[in-house]
Amino acid sequence: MSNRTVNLNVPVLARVEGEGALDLSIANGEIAELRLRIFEPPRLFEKFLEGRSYLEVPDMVARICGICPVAYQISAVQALESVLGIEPTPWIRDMRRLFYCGEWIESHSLHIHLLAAPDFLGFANAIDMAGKYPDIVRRGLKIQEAGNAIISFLGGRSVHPVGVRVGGFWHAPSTAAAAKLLAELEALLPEAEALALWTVSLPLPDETQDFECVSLGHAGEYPITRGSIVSSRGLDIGIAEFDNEFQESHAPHSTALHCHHRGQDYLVGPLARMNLNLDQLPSATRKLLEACGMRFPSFNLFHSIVARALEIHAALVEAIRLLRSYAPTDAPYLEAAPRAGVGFGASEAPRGILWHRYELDGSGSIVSARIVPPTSQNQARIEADLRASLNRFGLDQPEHEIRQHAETVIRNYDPCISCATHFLKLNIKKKA
Amino acid sequence: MNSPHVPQTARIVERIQESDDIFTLRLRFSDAAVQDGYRFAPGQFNMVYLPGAGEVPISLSSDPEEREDFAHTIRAVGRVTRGLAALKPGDEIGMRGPYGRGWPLDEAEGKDVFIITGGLGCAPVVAVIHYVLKRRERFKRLVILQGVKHSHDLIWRASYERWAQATDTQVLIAANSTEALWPWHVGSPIDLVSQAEFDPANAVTMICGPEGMMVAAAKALKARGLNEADIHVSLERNMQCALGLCGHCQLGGHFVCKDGPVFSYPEVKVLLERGGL
Amino acid sequence: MKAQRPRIAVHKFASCDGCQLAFLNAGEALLTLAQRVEILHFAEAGWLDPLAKVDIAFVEGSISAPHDIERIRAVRESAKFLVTIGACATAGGLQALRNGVKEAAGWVADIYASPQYIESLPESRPVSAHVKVDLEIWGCPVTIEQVLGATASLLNGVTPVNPGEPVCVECKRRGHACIMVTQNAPCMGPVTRTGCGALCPGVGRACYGCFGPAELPNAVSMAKHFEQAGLDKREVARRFLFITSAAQPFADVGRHYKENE
Amino acid sequence: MPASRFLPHSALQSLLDALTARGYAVIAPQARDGCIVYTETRHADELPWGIRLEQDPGSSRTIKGTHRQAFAWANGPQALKPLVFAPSEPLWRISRQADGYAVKAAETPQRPLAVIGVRACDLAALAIQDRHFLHGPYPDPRYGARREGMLLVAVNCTHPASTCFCASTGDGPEAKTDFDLALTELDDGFVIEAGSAEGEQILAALPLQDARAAQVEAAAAGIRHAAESQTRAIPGRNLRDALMARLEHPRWQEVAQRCLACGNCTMVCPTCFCHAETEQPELDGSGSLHSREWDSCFGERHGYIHGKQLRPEISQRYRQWLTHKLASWHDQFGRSGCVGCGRCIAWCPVGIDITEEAAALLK
Ligand SMILES: Cc1cc2nc3c(=O)[nH]c(=O)nc-3n(C[C@H](O)[C@H](O)[C@H](O)COP(=O)(O)OP(=O)(O)OC[C@H]3O[C@@H](n4cnc5c(N)ncnc54)[C@H](O)[C@@H]3O)c2cc1C
Ligand code: SF4
Ligand code: SF4
Ligand code: SF4
Repeated sequence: MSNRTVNLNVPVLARVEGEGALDLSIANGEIAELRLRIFEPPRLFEKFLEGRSYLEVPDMVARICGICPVAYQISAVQALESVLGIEPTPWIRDMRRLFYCGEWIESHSLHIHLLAAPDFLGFANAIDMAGKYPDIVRRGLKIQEAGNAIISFLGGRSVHPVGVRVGGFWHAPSTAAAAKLLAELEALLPEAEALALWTVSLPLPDETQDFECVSLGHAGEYPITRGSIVSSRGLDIGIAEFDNEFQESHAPHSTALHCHHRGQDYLVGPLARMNLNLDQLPSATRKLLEACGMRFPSFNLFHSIVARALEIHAALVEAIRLLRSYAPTDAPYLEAAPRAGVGFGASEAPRGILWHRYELDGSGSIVSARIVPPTSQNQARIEADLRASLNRFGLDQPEHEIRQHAETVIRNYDPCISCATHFLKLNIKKKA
Repeated sequence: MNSPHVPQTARIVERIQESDDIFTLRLRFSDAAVQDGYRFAPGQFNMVYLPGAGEVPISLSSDPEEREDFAHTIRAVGRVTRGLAALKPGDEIGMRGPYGRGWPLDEAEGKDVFIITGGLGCAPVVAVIHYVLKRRERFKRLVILQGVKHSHDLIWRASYERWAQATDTQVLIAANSTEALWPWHVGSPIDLVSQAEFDPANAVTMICGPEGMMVAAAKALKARGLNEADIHVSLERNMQCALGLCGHCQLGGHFVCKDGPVFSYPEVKVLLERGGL
Repeated sequence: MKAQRPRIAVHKFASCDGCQLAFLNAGEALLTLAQRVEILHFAEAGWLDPLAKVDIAFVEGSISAPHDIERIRAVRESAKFLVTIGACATAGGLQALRNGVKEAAGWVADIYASPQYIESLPESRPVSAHVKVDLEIWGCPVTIEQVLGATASLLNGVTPVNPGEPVCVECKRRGHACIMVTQNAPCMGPVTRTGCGALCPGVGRACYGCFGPAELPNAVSMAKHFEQAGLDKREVARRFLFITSAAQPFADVGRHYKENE
Repeated sequence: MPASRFLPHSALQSLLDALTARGYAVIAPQARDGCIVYTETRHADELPWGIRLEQDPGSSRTIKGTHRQAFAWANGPQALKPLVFAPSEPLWRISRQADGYAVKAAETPQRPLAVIGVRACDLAALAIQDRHFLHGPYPDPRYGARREGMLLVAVNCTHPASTCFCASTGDGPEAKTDFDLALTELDDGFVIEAGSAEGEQILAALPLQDARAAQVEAAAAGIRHAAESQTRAIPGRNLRDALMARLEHPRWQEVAQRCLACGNCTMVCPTCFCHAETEQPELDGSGSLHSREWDSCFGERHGYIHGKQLRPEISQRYRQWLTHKLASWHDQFGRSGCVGCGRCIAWCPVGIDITEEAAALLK
């Protein structure tokens, strides 16, 4: 092993959402410093929320992230409804699940095809990849579009949808629109199956590590819009207890906060969900999983891409089920008089648990808001993974290969930096 | 068949750069039958269509009796006209027309013709100058009065100098500000109306330029004893359809595209004097 | 042949990434675009060459950190035609809600354990506050049609159109019931720029102005009307100070109501 | 004069069926989203039975009435205009060829429509639009295609809104010409008459009763009452000279303080015809689509010429709207452009009232 010194600096990480950088220095054959540096300027969302009406929250928090606005809206409305004492009707619950399925399909397909797969097949980007695999990329874009179509069905548009409100949806789409969407989705199901099988065929690195998986869990359904917080190490708590178990801290090199579970890094996102909720997958997806010949739980992070593809399939199956029984309602939302209180909301964003807490005053104004996005939960895990995988990969490898491998590891988590860099209101003692 | 509703394709046969931003396109309809049947009068216009950009109203600038082709003289000012400026001979564009009411050239026969233009090279009136010069025997005196903001805005300067030499022709040019060695008037073109040599009892005036200038010119002409009905102006309004349907070119009760663009002054006097309509 | 294709770049500043999705969500059109142009920089999609000379640079995000200023100047220098996409780049975005707020200066320092590492300007400003912009596409987010439509025009050698008509006109074309008239809802449609397809009235809710001010917005009359419709001054201020709070006509009226509550 | 006939409410479906049988798509009013919309309708029970409309400047509310009539309201935001003059439609597509371009006109769908519930004001407006789109030097083929097959079932207005003033413009509340069938609604059905040969043929297919004298009188009284109960009026049938003499009136500035320049008044006006054309190039460079869409004199395109906005101020745009509608319309069409439907009053978000503005200007 050489004793060379390598200072690797990736100033802008490509194919991730938002702006992050990687600083890595290797001295005497060891990693001396490794930082996933998130330098997107903070956008101070929680502060802006203060003093606004609870009705404005869904439109505001959507703007934290263009890739998973649905997750922000659903976690927020849940938290606010719990303060107001609104219990969503089955129609509203079903439509939220449908809406959310759209975001999973869109975000996962975008990640698989436009961000991650080029790594495994040796391309710099999806357009180059389309040169050799046009049908694969086309299929991916089509699936992504279908996800967007589901979101638009209820939300009017797929980025910052306008259809959601605290208490439900602003309107119930027509039966005709539902029928049209259903036909599109049904035609896509075989494509989603083929996609899952294709991800299994990719040359994924073999890299098993030991870590805790955390996700929501809900009896009787694969967790999307709700659930308690469960983990592969036996955790099972209500979402209001999040702070008892998880701690956020500010790493100086980052505008995002890091979140630990009792001092340890942990994983959220598709692989964690899949590992923890296998028995809740729709039966068609379980069959597909068998056909894939893959075994979950898996602690090889690179299996995330397979988990994503399986979740696309599961979400499609769910969306089809919900649309088959779709009927418009006269009461797409419920209203309640504002009252003071604190509420929590958590849902499974495509990248993992998205946790919200709001305090309202008696007039329905936001007193304080706190949002913990999946990326800050995964950030410690990414750094730990990088250390382990780079050591295993070989620190004496050529610099560009180390860099490529490091980026592949990071991208595999689908970190969303836009999500990570909003303002988090914390009581942190400043170091003198 | 030439439909007023759908463009015909026409091919550029020649492109002439007249000044920095003014160019002439000579065009021929791609369909020979359409070209054969195409008739227009000076002062009429086409909707010139740059595919992918849109249509703009542009006057015909060629002689109506040249049947092989027709021409537009265009100033590149915005989206469509800049796009048109980039075209080369051989390129095809779309064309609908001709539309509107042209200059009263029949009425002008046997009379003095007084042409007043303001602003940068008003193509439709230049076409009339050519028309009259080519048929000199049918008209009496020709007076050309051109006003520009700055002397370097005067295009076709050589032409004006040449026209000034022609018999029974008077050329009067004014610029508000000038470079050195400007042989003509410094100031407003309206000042020069008093110097024009024509017979107010037997003359037709054609004016094209900014609306304020046209109003001022009409006043000065009346002061010279010209009958208002012998003053004709060409107006400009936004035009989307040129068929009198889209409503954008309305001025009072007129649709400039079909009732004009050439109006006799009494028809529009009140509206022009008011402004902001 | 390849060298003749127009070159484009997509840059990102402070934003949610949602406007870049106009490209990434475009489906088949993304592949079409990639055939017609050469993409030189688009970090999220895998191209990294931020200083490359390009024909068209698309810019998402507002200028809100010190290093952004240098970067946007470099983008301007490298691009023949600079297009801002979205409310952040065009009007400072939602994050411009911190502009002009006295306490905002302390927010970062109060909360981050190591604020010295957080680089942030006191105000979030549009790209046009720092460099010349050739075309501003409004919207939060911009639509695929807007961005690819403008791109198609530019590839055709023509400046894109940039409609400034109010949402109302499109709302009526689509035959939606006006919720201001039928429900007394505080709809921003009359003073908001079109482009979204009148989405909010289409789902029965008031427009919240995410496409920014229309061409000739009478924000003063709109605000007075909201008051008559029962909103208090704070609520009126919040209608204008939301997604495009830094756009002048909205900022003026919004601040006026905020200060006079 | 043929004896009046009566169509009981219970037999209204037979009218829809008769129209469908003759190949028409039936358009009728329905109560939706808090207003009345004209939309494809198969069953008579989809009509706004028992619904009333309360309209005031800037306000329109549907309310459940105590009666059981289907047409006990005045009008919704749109009626005939979008059916003949499409809010947006393609005109042609141009495609790039090996050596130039080929242009192809867009097809106009030609599905004959039968519209039930046309008001007298809307018939008057349709006559104006017909004249504009069909009787000028360049008849519009798209409007023409939609208009040609259209069958009009008028319903005389018996429940005008507070915003209505058709009596003062002379256009309502009774439909006098240009309809195929005309109905006047009573508590249990309609007095019905035909206005065309086709209308007669349809009548022959319906299970009609002879109208009793009392029914005929009640129908006439309903219409009379509708005229008498109107509280608004336009101050004169021809305001051309009066308004053109007041182009500098301070009222233009005053109304501009309130007017949002939103264009709603022009969009709902059944006689406004302005439209703009747009061009959408294909991304792959293969060609381009040329379309048209409703536009308004309150919009920026209307008064734009290169480098200049002819009407940069809201006061000038409002003046264009009002003077066109009430003054220069007389030059173009020999009558006022206002048929008294009151839509621009109800659907103006800030409730600007054309009758009030006209009166103020005349002062
Ligand atoms: C009857 C008539 C005859 C004309 N003849 C000539 C001529 O011979 N030569 C010449 O150079 N110019 C002429 N013009 C002016 C010419 O039409 C405008 O310069 C041109 O429309 C500008 O279009 P643009 O897209 O380049 O400009 P932009 O400023 O980018 O305009 C955008 C759009 O606005 C509309 N528009 C802008 N200006 C005008 C205008 N003046 N009239 C109507 N619509 C407008 C068009 O739809 C145009 O595409 C004439 C105008 C009229 C009304
Ligand atoms: S807020 Fe207004 S501009 Fe934005 S989507 Fe809604 S209607 Fe459109
Ligand atoms: S000019 Fe205005 S008032 Fe007249 S038809 Fe056009 S939109 Fe209507
Ligand atoms: S009068 Fe009313 S409806 Fe018309 S533009 Fe003004 S505010 Fe809008």
